Amino acid sequence: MRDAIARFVHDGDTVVIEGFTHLICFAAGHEIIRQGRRDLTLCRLTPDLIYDQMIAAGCARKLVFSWAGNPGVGSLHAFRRAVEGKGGPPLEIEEYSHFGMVARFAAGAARLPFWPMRNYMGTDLPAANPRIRHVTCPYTGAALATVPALNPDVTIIHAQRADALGNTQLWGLVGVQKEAAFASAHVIVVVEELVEEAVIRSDPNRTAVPAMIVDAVVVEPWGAHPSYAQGYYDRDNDFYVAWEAISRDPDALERYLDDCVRGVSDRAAYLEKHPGLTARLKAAARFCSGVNYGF
Amino acid sequence: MRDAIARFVHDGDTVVIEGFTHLICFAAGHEIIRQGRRDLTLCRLTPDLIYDQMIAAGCARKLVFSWAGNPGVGSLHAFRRAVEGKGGPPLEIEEYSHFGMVARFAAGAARLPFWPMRNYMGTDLPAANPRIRHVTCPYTGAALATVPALNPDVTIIHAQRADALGNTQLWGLVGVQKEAAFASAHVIVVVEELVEEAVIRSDPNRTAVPAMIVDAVVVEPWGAHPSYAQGYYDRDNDFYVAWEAISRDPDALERYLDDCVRGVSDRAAYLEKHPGLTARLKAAARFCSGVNYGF
Amino acid sequence: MMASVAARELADGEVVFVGIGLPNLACNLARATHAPRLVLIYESGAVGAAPERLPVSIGDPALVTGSLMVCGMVDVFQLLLQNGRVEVGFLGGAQVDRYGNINTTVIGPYARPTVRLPGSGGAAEIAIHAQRTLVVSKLSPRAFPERVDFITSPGHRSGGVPRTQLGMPGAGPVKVITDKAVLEADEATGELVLAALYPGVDPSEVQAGVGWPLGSRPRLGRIDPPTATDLRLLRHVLDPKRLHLKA
Amino acid sequence: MMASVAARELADGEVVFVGIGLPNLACNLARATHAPRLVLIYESGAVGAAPERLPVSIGDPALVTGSLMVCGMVDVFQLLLQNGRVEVGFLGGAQVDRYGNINTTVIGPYARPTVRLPGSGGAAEIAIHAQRTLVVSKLSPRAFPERVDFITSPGHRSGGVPRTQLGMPGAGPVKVITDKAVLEADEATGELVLAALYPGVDPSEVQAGVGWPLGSRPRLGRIDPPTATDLRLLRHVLDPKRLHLKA
Repeated sequence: MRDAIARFVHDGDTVVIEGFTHLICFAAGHEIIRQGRRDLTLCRLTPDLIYDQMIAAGCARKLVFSWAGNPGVGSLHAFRRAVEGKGGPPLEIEEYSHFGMVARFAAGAARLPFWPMRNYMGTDLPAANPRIRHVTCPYTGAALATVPALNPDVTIIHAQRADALGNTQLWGLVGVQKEAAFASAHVIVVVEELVEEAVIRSDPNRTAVPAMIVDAVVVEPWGAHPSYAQGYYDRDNDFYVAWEAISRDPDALERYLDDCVRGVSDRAAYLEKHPGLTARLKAAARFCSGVNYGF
Repeated sequence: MRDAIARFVHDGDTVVIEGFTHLICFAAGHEIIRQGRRDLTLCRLTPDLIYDQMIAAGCARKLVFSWAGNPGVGSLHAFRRAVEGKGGPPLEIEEYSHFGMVARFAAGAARLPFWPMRNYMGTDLPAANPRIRHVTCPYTGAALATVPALNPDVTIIHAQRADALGNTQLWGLVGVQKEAAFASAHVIVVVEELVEEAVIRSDPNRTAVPAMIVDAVVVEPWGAHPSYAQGYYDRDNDFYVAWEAISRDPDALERYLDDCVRGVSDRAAYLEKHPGLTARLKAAARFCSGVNYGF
Repeated sequence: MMASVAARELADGEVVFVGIGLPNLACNLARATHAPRLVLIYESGAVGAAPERLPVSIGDPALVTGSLMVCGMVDVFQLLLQNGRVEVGFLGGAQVDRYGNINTTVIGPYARPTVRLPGSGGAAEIAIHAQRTLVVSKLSPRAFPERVDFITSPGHRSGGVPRTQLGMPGAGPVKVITDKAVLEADEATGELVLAALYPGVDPSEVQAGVGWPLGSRPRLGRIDPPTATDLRLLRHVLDPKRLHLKA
Repeated sequence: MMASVAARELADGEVVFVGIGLPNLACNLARATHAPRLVLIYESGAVGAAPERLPVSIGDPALVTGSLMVCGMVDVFQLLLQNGRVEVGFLGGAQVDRYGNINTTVIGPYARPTVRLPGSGGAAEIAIHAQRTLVVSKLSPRAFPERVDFITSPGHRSGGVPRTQLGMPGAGPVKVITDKAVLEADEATGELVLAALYPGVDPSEVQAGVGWPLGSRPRLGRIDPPTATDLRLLRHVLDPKRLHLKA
């Protein structure tokens, strides 16, 4: 992880750590904080706790997003302090809806400069964000909303498994990970398990990201905690609830970063700081049957 | 099958039987021929043998396509005779490339009136088809090619399995079936196997088409022959080779239709006409392992 | 009570785009009572979810296990929502105005907000595309101003222009379910008016929680209290930890 | 011979968009010899295929079993091809002209063709987006006219305009592999010129198969015959039934 971040994440880069609730790579975010990256443009539908931490740690210059909260719990307070001008590093924002962000990644992945959609009529979002524009349909004459392509410098995705070359399979909620990866100049894949190429080849319809677009494969079990990995471990909802109090208090947040992020060398050390965590969150077995690929 | 075709395929309809080499529902095409449908607008990337048969049988008024051949073998001669003005029913054509057809289905599925792409510069296709147009990017000012949405009256897709409500799973080559189904006003799903809802629910990432867009589920084992169903039976390459001689000769083609299409009442009777076929083409077992969906 | 009232709005077999919290509770209550074939879609990509525990977030793993389909978010927004397949959308919000416009973005000016809220998420497009939307919000003058500070999710009239003229496919917020009454959009004007009262509530209490002169249907409906079954399910099965019920 | 020559053009680890027939044979020969890590992409959606038998069509089930990834065709064209991930595209055609434009659509006028060919398939976009393309075709005046009847897949100059000015991302048909010689595109003019000869072939034989005054590289290359290994693999392993070799 250390090498992959050092090599592919630079000050000033546009960085994406995607994952909708599921498979959010906290381990990569923590390593970026440890390496003291600055002036990043962080993009993500749901900034979640990991971007709140990165904002608090001073990594971010700008946030591009569509929903900035602690899902089911409350606020991301480092984000709010920055935007409300109540302390902490300043933060520029660029805001869309989920559909808008999804479409930006889709355009980036297809290497189209924009994506059309029927959206945003009647909302104040285009007034707040001049990058939401319009195009006229060459067939119907109808006006359609557009968003510009998003092509990050680097996208980090977490997955259940990949082979050594980076052929990557994930299941459960897949969010926009595939599109974000294809939109990106560089891709880091972080996996729970490294598997033989034969495992990938046994079920090719499950592959979401092929090795040809992957720059680095990092094996980091439990790397998504407090987010989760379907079939590996459950979401740590208690930590999400606890974050409300931590992030509300800048000192508590700083202590958290000192203790659990800057104060550990890597994810293994992070796990040692949380005894009992793996036993508490380990997933039950609910295996599906395989299908026949024979001919 | 008889009821589903009678109910959802009408004279004059725009009809799609999709499947790229894999999972082409010949059984549905044959039933349409048996029911004597007329004036259909047939759409498909690769018309394949089934549309050649439907053209010969006089079902089609128009063909919308991107590659009209017998893959690896030769020509679709009923199609060629019609277009070259050498006999058989007249046929209007509307022609794209594969990317163009794929984009038309994608637009239809997203209920957008058009789809943008970087394509067609330097080719004669836009001159041959005025529905290939351009749009100007509102960010870069670049001109992008467009194709119009395709929204068929009915799409028929063949799949390995579905539950009784129509939640459908397929694997192996998936082509544009999902997009064609979502683009369509009505959807008929034809499956090799009807399974319990619990089977579908055991591996939800494999579901391509949800019941909410499906109008009819037909169980028709071997319904894709001479096309194939991964994990069920192999492609009947010998029949594809034999088609060259059959379709080259209008009389032979007519005899084939009389014998194997109009001369049988349904797919079971068709299989009885081809003794040894199922033993010859039955798929070997190459099962993948299942994955864990637990939490 | 709100969860129970919202649940009644859902017909069996409908396709519902579910948000977290109260809408989720309402949908799962409906599924457990009169609408076992309700198809729950979460913007996270789970379709036909059958959660074995009350999901804490719309990305909960319990929404995946045993669901009918899991798809990517490009498909959620293009193939399901923009395609017009969502029959009912649920929305909540910090502010709901006279025409059903909803604000979940900022209190105060956008560039220098007093309170920064989470933003749209999928709400803007749900408000535009769902065949109809149900809004759930507690009455208070702050929550129901005459005009919202920011229109995140459009209602029946935005900048004076009716939603049909703006080209929105869905019917918009047909009902607003509050803790004292149900408001409905007047078909002619698009204005929210009082439609039905909870047992024992006086219309003046509703007016007190709304920042504009509230109109009324000619004949007011009466809302039945939750059934014993509803209460038992909500308290003991669906939300035993009172994650949402206490709120 | 053509399959063997084409195979040599592929470097190990490259991403190749494979068509059926000779290109498929060439790619699988390269994989069996000097380029074991060649990534084969078929427009049908199979990526990193490792076919256990020579596929008869680009949708053969053997391309799926044991491949690295199978994706839908929207992804093939948007995420792989338009994204610029395809390094080498293979094209064949009924007609190839002076500037490498290819016709697979019609012989004669479009509205009333003498011979109706299959059409583009994915060829138009492969010609536009692949980082470079290799064309495989047998020499004859009919196959190599000065101008094709219909430009299905654009080469280096269309309607007099160079491809870079037309906004095409890929470099176009850098080499045309025939049964007697290899032609290459002149960097300045985009015109196909003679670059290398098969053993024992005289330049006049090549000119006889080409419908325009064929230019030539200042120094002609010499093409080695297929190695014994190549021949053994082609005849006994890759195409024992001579599905493609006899053609």
